[in-house]
Amino acid sequence: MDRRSILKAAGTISAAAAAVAAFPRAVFAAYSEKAFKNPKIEDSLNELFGGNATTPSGDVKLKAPDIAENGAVVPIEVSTSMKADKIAFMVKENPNPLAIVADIPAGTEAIVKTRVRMGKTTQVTAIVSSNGKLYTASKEVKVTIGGCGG
Amino acid sequence: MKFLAKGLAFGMLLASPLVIAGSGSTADHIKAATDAYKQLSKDTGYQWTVTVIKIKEAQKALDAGDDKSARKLAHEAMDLVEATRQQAKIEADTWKMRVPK
Amino acid sequence: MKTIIRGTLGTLGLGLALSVSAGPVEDQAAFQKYYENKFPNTPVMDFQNGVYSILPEAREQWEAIEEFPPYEIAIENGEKLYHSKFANGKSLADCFGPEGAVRGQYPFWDKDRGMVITMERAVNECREANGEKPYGWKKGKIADVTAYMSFNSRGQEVKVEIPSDDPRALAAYEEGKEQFYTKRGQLNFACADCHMLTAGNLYRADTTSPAFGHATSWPVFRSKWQSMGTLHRRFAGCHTNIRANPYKAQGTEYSNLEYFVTYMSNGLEFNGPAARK
Amino acid sequence: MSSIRIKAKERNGSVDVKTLMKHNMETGLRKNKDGSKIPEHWITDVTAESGGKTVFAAAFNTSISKDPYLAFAFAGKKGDTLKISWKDNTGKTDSAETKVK
Repeated sequence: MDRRSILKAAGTISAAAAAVAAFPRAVFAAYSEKAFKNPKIEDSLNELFGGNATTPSGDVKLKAPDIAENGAVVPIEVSTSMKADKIAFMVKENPNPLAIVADIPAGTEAIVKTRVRMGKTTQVTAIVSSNGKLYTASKEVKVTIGGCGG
Repeated sequence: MKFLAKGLAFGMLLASPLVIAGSGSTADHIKAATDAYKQLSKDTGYQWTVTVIKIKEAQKALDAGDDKSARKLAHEAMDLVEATRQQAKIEADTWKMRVPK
Repeated sequence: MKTIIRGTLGTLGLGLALSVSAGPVEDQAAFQKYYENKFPNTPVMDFQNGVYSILPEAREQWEAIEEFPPYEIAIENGEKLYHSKFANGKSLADCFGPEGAVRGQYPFWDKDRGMVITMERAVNECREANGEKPYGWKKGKIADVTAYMSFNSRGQEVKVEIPSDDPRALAAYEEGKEQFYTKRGQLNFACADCHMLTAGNLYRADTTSPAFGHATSWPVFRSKWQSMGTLHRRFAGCHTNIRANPYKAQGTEYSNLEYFVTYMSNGLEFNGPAARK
Repeated sequence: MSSIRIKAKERNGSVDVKTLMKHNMETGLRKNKDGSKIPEHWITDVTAESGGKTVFAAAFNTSISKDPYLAFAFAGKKGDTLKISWKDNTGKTDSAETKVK
């Protein structure tokens, strides 16, 4: 076992120091209140990319189910053959649509997989930032509630 | 249908003469439903969640001083016990025809 | 083939008087045949994957979840619990071997005690025999420990036996069988209604899973629970759904039901723990 | 034990990384039994470093599922060290290291 935990209680000096040590590069995607706690997709995009003009593109691959098995755990995958520097994912009907922003440094492949929550049937959008432009792919994910499993 | 009706009346007679007679205190009616539920569950294993919920509601209404609602709920609980009894009776044999051959 | 089955059922519906004289072996063959006919596109061994064996759309999401399944945390916890020493210096490993890879031995009929022994029961009895308190039956540590044991047992064949020299074993099997086929609760559903006769149909927003393979993959991380749970936890949840008061976990009713359901899946492989909706 | 599980496998010069971070990811929308809101508590930032540089970074909202899962791929080789760290909105952090297989 070579895993080392540096889990510390919040607010202690050591935790703060650890946080700084763990995140040495401010240039990379850092959580921002303005981008994430924002009900308007356009505003979030402005905050993240300094612009919100997007172009739908077949080169943005978005994998998400047509019908979510469980709205609390919806697997998604975004990838592109373009040279991307950032990938973001939006869930339109969520109170704050922006779910994740990922940095793709040189040498890292333009692919991100994660699992997101969605409260109801919604359009979801993948956004790829490439050469200063934003490309998107969208689809609808149906979220059903009720029955034996949900 | 005849069979059902007969079974129902028979069951009610057995389980709760109080309810049939319409006499006795509401607390007695709740107790009758509770006892009937427990006995049936013990005898057959058939037990519905909704019956327990009804009995609880009846007790709650009684505790709140709403005798009329409490009595009505107790009777509804007893009806559910009777429906459960019918299910147990019908299923005692009917389940066999669901087994694939 | 489908029509033959339907025809048979129709005839049976008329003939209440038909006896249920078929033994477990015939039951099992007819049971498995039923599902193979109902879902001709599902390879037999795939039934151990539950509803995902019949639902391609859900299967893709399930496979994405299985890439890094949430039950791995339970397996790690279970590993620690399994090897942690009791007050007397022993551990579960003294009962079940270094890895606890014993899933294929359960459930079994204990002739001496005249009852079905499930793996969960065996774990708790091992603890009690060593002066420890038993775990709760439905979730938490029992699920973690059995997740670890099941994981180490993956691939073991389901081969439940009903010893012919003990009529009580057959009686327990028959009780489990009756439990499976009788309608319960205010909604008046039998296990067989949702998971056999209409398996694969939608109940509100959910597709019901085939009962063939039901017992192979436990314990399970259920998204709805957001935690691990045992088979008996699920039995209880199903009963509550149809508005039947659940029986006690590890009581005779559920243990016999597990005995029957697992016997019906003989020939498949134990593949727990698993992730489910 | 770290809250972070990592699987990193190299194939043709590319390292496939899958990671699961144990965290409740409270949305701030759920309520306690007494009706009070459970405060939001979630991982805001995740960083992956290898060979002294950041190979992947992400920022999360509360809409990422409980026990967040993240998968990505970077250029690397067997035996490389990969360190993944997270930080949540209360300032807590955790990290774990693994060797690429």
